[in-house]
Amino acid sequence: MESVGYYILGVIVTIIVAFMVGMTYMGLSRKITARVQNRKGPPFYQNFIDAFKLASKETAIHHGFMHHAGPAFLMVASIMSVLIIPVLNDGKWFPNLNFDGDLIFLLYIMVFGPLGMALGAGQTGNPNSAIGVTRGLSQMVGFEIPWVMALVALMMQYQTTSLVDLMAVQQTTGWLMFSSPFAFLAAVLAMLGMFRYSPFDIVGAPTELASGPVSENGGKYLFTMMSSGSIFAFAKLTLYVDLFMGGADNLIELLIKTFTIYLIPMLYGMVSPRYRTEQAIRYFWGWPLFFGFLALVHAMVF
Amino acid sequence: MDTTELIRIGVYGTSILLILIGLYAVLTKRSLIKIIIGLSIIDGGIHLLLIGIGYIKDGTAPIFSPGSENAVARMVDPVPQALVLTAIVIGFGVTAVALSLVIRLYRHHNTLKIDEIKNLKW
Amino acid sequence: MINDKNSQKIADFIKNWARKHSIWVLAYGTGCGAIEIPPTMTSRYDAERLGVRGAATPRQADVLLITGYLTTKTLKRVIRVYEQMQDPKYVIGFGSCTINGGMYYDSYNTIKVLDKYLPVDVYINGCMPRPEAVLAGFGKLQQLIAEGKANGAQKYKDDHEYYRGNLRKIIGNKYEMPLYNW
Amino acid sequence: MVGSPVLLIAIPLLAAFLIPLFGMVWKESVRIVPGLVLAYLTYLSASLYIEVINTDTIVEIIAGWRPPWGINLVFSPLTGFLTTIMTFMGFIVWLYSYRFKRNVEFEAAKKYFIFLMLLVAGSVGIVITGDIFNQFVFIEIVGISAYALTAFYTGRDSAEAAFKYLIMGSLSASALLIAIIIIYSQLGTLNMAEIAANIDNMNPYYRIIAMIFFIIGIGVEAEIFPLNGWAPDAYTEAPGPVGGAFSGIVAKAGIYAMVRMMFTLFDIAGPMKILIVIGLITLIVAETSALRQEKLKRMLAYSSIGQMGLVLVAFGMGTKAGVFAALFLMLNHAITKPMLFLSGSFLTFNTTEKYIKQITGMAKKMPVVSIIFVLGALAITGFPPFSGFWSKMAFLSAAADENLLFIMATILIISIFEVVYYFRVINRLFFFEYDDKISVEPHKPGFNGMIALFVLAFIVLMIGFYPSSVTGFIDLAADDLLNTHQYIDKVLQLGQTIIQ
Amino acid sequence: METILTIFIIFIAGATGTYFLGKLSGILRSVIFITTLLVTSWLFFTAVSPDVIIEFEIMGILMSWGLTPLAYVFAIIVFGLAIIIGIYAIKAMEGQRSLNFFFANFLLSVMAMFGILISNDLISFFIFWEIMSWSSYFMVVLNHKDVQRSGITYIIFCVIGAYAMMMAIMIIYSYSGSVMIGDFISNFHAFSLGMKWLLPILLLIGFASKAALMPLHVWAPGAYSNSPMSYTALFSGALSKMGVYGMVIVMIMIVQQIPDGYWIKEVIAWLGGITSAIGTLWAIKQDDAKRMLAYSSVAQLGYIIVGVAIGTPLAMMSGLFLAVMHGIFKSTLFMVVGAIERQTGTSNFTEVTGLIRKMPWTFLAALMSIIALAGIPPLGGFIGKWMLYESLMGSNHYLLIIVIFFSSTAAFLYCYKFLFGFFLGQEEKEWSHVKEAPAMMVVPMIIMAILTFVLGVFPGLILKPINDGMQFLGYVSTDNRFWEMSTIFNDWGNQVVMEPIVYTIFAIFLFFLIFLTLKGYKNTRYVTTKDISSSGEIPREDENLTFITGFMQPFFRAVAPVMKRQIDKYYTSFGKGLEALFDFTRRIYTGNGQTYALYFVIFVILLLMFRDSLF
Repeated sequence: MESVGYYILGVIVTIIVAFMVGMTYMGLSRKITARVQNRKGPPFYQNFIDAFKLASKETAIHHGFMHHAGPAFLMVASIMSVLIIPVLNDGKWFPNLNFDGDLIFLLYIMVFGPLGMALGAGQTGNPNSAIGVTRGLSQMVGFEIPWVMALVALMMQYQTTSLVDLMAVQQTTGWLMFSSPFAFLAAVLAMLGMFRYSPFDIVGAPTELASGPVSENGGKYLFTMMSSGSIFAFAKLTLYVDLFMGGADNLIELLIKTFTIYLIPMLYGMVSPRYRTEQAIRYFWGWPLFFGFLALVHAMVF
Repeated sequence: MDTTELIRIGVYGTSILLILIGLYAVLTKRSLIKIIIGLSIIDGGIHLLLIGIGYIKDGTAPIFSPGSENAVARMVDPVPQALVLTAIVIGFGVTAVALSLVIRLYRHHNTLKIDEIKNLKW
Repeated sequence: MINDKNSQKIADFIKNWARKHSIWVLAYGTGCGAIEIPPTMTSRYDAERLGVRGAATPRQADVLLITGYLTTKTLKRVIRVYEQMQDPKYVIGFGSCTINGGMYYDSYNTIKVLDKYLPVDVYINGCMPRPEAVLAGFGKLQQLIAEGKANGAQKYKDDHEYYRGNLRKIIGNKYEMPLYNW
Repeated sequence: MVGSPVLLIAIPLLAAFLIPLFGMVWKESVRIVPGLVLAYLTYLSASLYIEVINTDTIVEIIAGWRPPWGINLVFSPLTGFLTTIMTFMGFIVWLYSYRFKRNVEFEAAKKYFIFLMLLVAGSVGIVITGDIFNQFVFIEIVGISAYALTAFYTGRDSAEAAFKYLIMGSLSASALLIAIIIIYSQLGTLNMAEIAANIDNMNPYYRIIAMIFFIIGIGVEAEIFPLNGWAPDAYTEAPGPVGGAFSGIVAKAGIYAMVRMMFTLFDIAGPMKILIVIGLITLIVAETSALRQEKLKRMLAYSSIGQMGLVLVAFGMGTKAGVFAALFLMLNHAITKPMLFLSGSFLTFNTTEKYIKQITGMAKKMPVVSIIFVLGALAITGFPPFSGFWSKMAFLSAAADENLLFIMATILIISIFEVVYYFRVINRLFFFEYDDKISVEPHKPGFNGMIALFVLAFIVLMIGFYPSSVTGFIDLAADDLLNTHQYIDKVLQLGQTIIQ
Repeated sequence: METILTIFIIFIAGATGTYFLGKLSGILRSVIFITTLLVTSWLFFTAVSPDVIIEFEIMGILMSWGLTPLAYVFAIIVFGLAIIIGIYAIKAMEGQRSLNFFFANFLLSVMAMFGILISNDLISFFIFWEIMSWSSYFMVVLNHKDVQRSGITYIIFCVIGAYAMMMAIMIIYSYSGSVMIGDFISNFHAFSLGMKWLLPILLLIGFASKAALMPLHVWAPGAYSNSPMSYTALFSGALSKMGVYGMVIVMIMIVQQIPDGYWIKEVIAWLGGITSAIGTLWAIKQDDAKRMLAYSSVAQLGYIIVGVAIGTPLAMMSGLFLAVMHGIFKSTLFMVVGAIERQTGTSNFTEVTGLIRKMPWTFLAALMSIIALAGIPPLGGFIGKWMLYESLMGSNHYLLIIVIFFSSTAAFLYCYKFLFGFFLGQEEKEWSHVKEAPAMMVVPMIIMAILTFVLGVFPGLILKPINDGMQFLGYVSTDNRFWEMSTIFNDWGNQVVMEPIVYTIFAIFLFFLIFLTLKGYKNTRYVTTKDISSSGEIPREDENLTFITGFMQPFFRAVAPVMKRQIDKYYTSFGKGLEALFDFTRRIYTGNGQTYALYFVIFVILLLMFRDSLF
C-alpha cells in the first residue's frame, strides 16, 4: 500500500501524459490529413499552440453556472476514464485508480462527459448548440449498441467484467483481436462514431452548425474542452489497446499500438463525406450491429 | 275412445287454439286494443284449460249437501273452479289497467300503433 | 505571481508567439472576395501551415476577415460580430472595396471606408487580392502581433463613441445595438 | 310471539284500502299512515325473524285449512330474511318519498302510497306463501301495482313503459297459470310442500314442461334475459323511489320465487345449468348494454338486471357456498341499488330526461348526495372496503369451489364494464366543472330523503367493515333454502299434527 | 399488536380530520396532515417489528397482519416518500381545488400501501390493494383534466389487475382453505399442474398492471400526468412499487416452485426489458414533462422488473435497490415538475425555457435526480444499474443486457431534454417574472437530491435492509459478499469501491469548476442568452430562439419503424370495437312491446327445444 501522495503524483503524471499524447496525436492527424490532401499542413505541435492561445485568450462573458460546469463535467469524464483504464500492463508507471478497471463503470463514465457538456452547451442558449447536442446524443445511442455488444461478447467469453482480467487473459491466449475478430470489428466500427471524425462529425458539423455545442465557447472553455478531448482520445485508444491488442508493456509499445488504432478513424474520416444523423444511426445499426451479433454468437459457441 | 276423452281433447284443443289465437294477435296486430284483446283471448284459453282439467263426465257441482254425500266421486274438482274465478278477476283487473294505459298512450302519442310508441329503447 | 516588467515581457512574448501561430479566422463573406478564401485554405496555398484556420463562431475567432464590399445592410451585423469576438482580436480588410469603396466607390448602399466603423489592423489590397496577397496579409498580421502592434481592439475600446457615431450615421437610431461586449 | 306472519300481508293490504278513507279525514295521513304501517311491518318482520332464528320455523295456516289443502304461510330463516329486507326497504322508500315532490298533490300521493302498500304486500306475500296459486295471485298483485306505479307520472313516456311491462306481465301470468295447471293436473295439489314431496311421482315430461313455464312465468319479475325488455323502461320512467322499490323489493321477490321453485318445488340438487346459462346471458347482455347508456336511471336499471343475472348464476351453482353468495349478493343489491336510485333521483331531480351528462359537476352543488352515490357505486362494483366486495368475494369463492373458472373469468370481465360505466358517472359528477348549459338545476334534498340515504350508507359501510354482522343470518337462510326435506317436513307435519 | 392497529386508526382519524377540519382552516388541515404522517412514521419505525403478528377472522377467513423484512424495505420507501412529499404538497397544492379531499385521500393512499405491506394474507392484501386503486384513481381525475380518457383507462387496468388477482386468491382459498401467503407458498406444490401455471400468471397480471409492465402499461402516462404532481411523486415513487413488491414475492417464492417455471421468469424479464426500451423511446418523444416522466417511470420500472424476474441474489438486490432509488429520484423529478408548473403555469417544454437562473435550487435538484436516473457514476442510480448489468452478465442474459443498455443510453436523450427544456436554453421575456419555488417545496427536493448522493456513496445504507428482506425470501445472507457500506461486488468477485471514486470525481469537478469560474473572473460578466453568436443577427427580446420543437427528430427518423406500432392504438380500437358491438347488441331492446312478446314466445320455444340439455 503506497502512500496517497504517490497516488496523486501518479494521477497527475497519467493526466499529463494523456494530455501530451492526445494533443500530439491530434496534431499528427491534422498533419497527415494535410499530407493526404497534398498540403504541407501545420506542424505536429500546432495543437499545443492553439491550446496555449486559447488559454491565454480573454473570456469576458459567461452564460451562467452550467456554462462553467459543462466543461468541468467533460473533464471529469475524460480524467476518470483515463484513470480507470490501465495504461500499461504492469501498472508500475501509472499507479492510477484502476480498481480492477470495471468495464460497466467505464461505459457510464464515458457517456457522462458528453451529457455534462451538453448541459453546458444548453445554458448558452444557442440553438446550434442544442441541435448539435441532440445529434450527438442520437449518434451515441447508435454507436453504443455495437460497442456494448462487443464488450458483452468479450465479458461473457471470459466471464469477467474487469478490464484487468481481460488484459491478463491476453497474456496467455494472445490478442483478443484475433481470437474474437467479430467483437473487434464491431468495436472498431463503433469507434468511428466515438471519435467523431468524418463521416460522423455531425455534432460539431463545421459550416453547418457553427461547431455545434461549442459554438458559444471560446477561450478557457474551449481550452478545457480541447484538453479533455485529447485526454479522452488517449483514454479511448488505450482502452482499445487494452481490450483487443493485449495492452502494452512499455510506453513505446503503447504509443505504437494506440497510433495504429488511431489511424483507422482518421484515415476513414479523410475520405468520407458527412452523414446525416439518421444515416449515421442506421449505419451503426447495420453492419456493426451484425458483427456484434456475430461476436455474441461466437462467444456463445466457443 | 270414449266421449270423456273426446270432450277432454276437445276442451284442451279449444283452449290451446284460443291461446294460439291470442298469441297471434299479440304478436302480429299493431293496434294496442287488439293486443289487449289478444291477451284476453289467451286468458280465456287458459281459463278454459283450467276448467277442463277439473272436468268429470256427468259431474255435479262440488257442493256437499245433505243427501248426496255419496256423490263425491262424481263431483267435479272444486279447486280449478276456485282458481279460475280468481284468475278471471285478476284478468279483469289487468285488462282494466291495460285499457286505462291505452287511453293515456293515445293522449300522449296520438296513435294506437304499437310500433310507433317506442320512445324508450336501447 | 510574476509582476515585474521583464517577466511580463517574457509572458507577452510567449503569448504573442502563440497568437501569431494560431490565427483562427472568421471570414465574413460579404462580397465577392469570399471566393478567394477556399484557394487560400486548400492544397495549393495551404494557409493552415501558418496556423491559420477557420473558426465557426465569433467566440472562438481571432481575426475578422471582411472580404470585400460591405453594404449598409450588413454593417451592423458585422459590427455585432466584431463586438462579440473575445480579446485579443484583429480585423483584416480584404480587397479594395474595404479601403475606399473600390469599384463601388459611388454606390449608394455600400460602406466606402471600413476604417470608420471597425479598427482595421491590416488591409489587403487588390480587386480581387490573389491568395498570395492574402497570405502576405496574414504574414503582415503575424508580424504585427509578434511586435505587439496589432492593437485595433484597444483602439476600438478607446474610440468607441467615434465608431458608434459613424455607425449611427448609416443606420440611424431605428435599430438599437446592444451594449458592447468586451 | 309478537304477531303472526299473516299480518305482514294483511296489514299493508288493509292499509292500502284504508288510506283513501284516512285521506278524507286528514290529508296528511295519506303520507303518514304508510310510514307507520311499514315501520310496524319492519319491526314485526325483524322480531319474527329473530324469533324464528332462535326457535323454529313458523308455519301459519290460513283460515283453518290444513296445509296440503289450505293456504299456509312459511316464515323460515330464508323467507324471514327476505321479508325483513323487503319491509325495511319499503320503509326506506317511504321515508324517501314522503313529500318526495312537493308539487305532487294529494290525489297522486294517495295513489302512490296505495300502490306502494300493495307492492310491499304482494312482494312479502310471494316470499312467505306456501302455495303456488297464492303465489300467482301475489305476483299479479305486485304486477298490477307495479304497472300503476310505473305509469305514475303523466305527460311522460311512463305509460309506454307500463304498457310494455303489462304485456310481458300478462303473458308471464298466463305461462305461470299454465304451469300451475300442469302441476295441479298431475299432482292434484297446489301446496308447495306437498308438490315437493310428490314431485318424483310426476311424469318427467310434464315436469320439465311445468318447470319451463314456471321459469318463464316468474322470469319476468326476476328480470331474466329475454323477458326483461320491460325492465329498463319501467325503471327509467317510474319515479326514483319506485325504481328503488323495484330493484330492492320486486326483483328480490321474483328471484326468490324462482329459486324456491327450482330448489324446493322441483327439488333439483346440484348445479343448475339453466340458471347459470340464463344468469350469465342476462348478466352479459345487461352490463354491456349499460355501458352505452346515456340516461342515468336506465343505466342503473341495466345494472340492476345484470346483478340479478349474477344472483341467478350464484344460485345455479346449487352449493351451500353458492346460495350463500347469492343471498349475500341479494342483500347487498337490495341495499345498494335503491341507494343509487334514490341518490341518483335526487341528482337528476329537476330534469325529466335524466341524462347522465345533465349531472355534470353536480358534486359541487350537492356534495352529500353525490358522495352517497359514489359510495353506492363503489359498493356495487365490489370495491373494498364496501359491502359489495364481500359478496363478490363469496361468489367467486363459491365458483372456485365448484371449479367454474370460466364463469369466474366471465364475471370478472363483465365486472370491468360495470366499473367503467359507474366510474364514467362518478367522473361526471365529481371531476367535471358544473356547466350551466347542460347541468340541471341542483335540488335541495329533503331531510327525510337524506335520512333514508344515510341509513343505507351506514348499512353499506357496516357490512363493508364488518361483514360478520350479516353473514350469520345469510348462512342460516342458505341452509334453510337447501334443506328441502326440512321444509316439507315442517309444513306437512303441521298438517299431520292437526289431523291428529 | 396494538401498534399496527394504532397506525391504521391514526391514519383513518387523520384522514377524517383532514377532510372535515380542513373546511375550517387551511393551517389546521396542514398540521393534522403532517402530524398524521409524522406520528405514523415514528410509530412504524420505532414500534413495529417483524415479530408482531395480529390474527383475526372475517367471514370465517383467518387473516393476519405482520411486517416482514421484505416489506420493511418497501415501507421505508413509502413512509420516507410520504413525509417528504407531504411537506412538499402542503405548499405545492396551495390554491388548488379540493384540498381537503386531496390530503385526506393522500393519507388513505399511504395507509393502503402500509396495509399492503403489513398484510400476511391475500384477502387483506387485496382489500388494501383496492383501496389504493380507488384512492389513487380519485387523485388521477382530481385535476378535472382528461378525466374520461385517462381516468377510465387507469381504472380499467386497475380492475383488470385486481380481478386477475382476486380470481387467483379465490382459487387459492377454495383449494387450500387458507389465504395466508405463507400457507400458499408452502402448499403450492400440492396444486395441480394447470393451477401451478394459472395462479402465478394471474397474480403476476395483477401486480404487473400496477407496475406498468409492457402490455399493461398504457394507463401510466395519462394517470401520472393528470394527477396533481404532489401525488404523482408518490404515485410513481411508492405506489407503483407495490406491484414490484407483489412481483418479488410471486417470482421468488412461487415461480421457483413451478416445474419449468424458468420460462415465466424469462418472459417477465424480457417483457421488462422491452418495456424499458419502449418506455424510453416514447419518453423521448413527449413534449410534456409529465408525460415524459410518466413514460420514463414505465421504463425504469422495466429495469426493476428485469432485476426481480432474473432472481439471482445480485439481480434481486439490484432490482430492490433500483426500486428505492427510483422512488427517490423519480419523485424528486415529479416534484420539480410540480414546482415549475406552480410557478409558470405550464409543464410543456415548448413553452417554458431558461429557468435555471430563476429557479436555481430546483435546477440543482433536477440535475442530481437526472444524473441518478441516467445511472451516471457518482450518484445512486449507478449502483443499481451496475448491479443489474453485473447480474445479467452473471446469469447469462446477454441479449437482454443489450436491450437494457439501449434503453439506458437512449434515456440520456430524454434526460437531456428534461433539463434543457425547462432550465436551459433561451431565457424568454415571458418567464422573466418567475421566482424560485417556496422554501417548503425546495427543501424536500434538495433533501431527496442529497439522498441520491448519499446512497451513491454509501449504498450499504439501503442494501442492508434489502439484504434482510432477501434473507426472508429465502436467499442466503449476502452479508459482505455483495455489498459493504461503500463497496459493491458482482457475481464474479469484481468490485467497485464507491467512496474513492466519488471523491475523485468531485475533486476533479471542483478543480475545473473553480478553474473555469475564477480564471479572469474580474473581467468576466454574465450576458443574457440573447447575446449569442447568431451570424451577427441580433435576436429581439420577443423572439424565441430555443430549439425544442421536434427536438430529437433525427433520432426518430432512425427509429421510425419501431415507433409506428403503438399498443395504445390497439387498445383503443379494441375498446371502440367493443363499444360498437355493445351498441349493436343492445338493440335487442328494440323498444317495441310486441318484439318483447316475440322474445317471450321464442324463449319458450327455445327452452322447450333444449330442455334435455338444459335440465
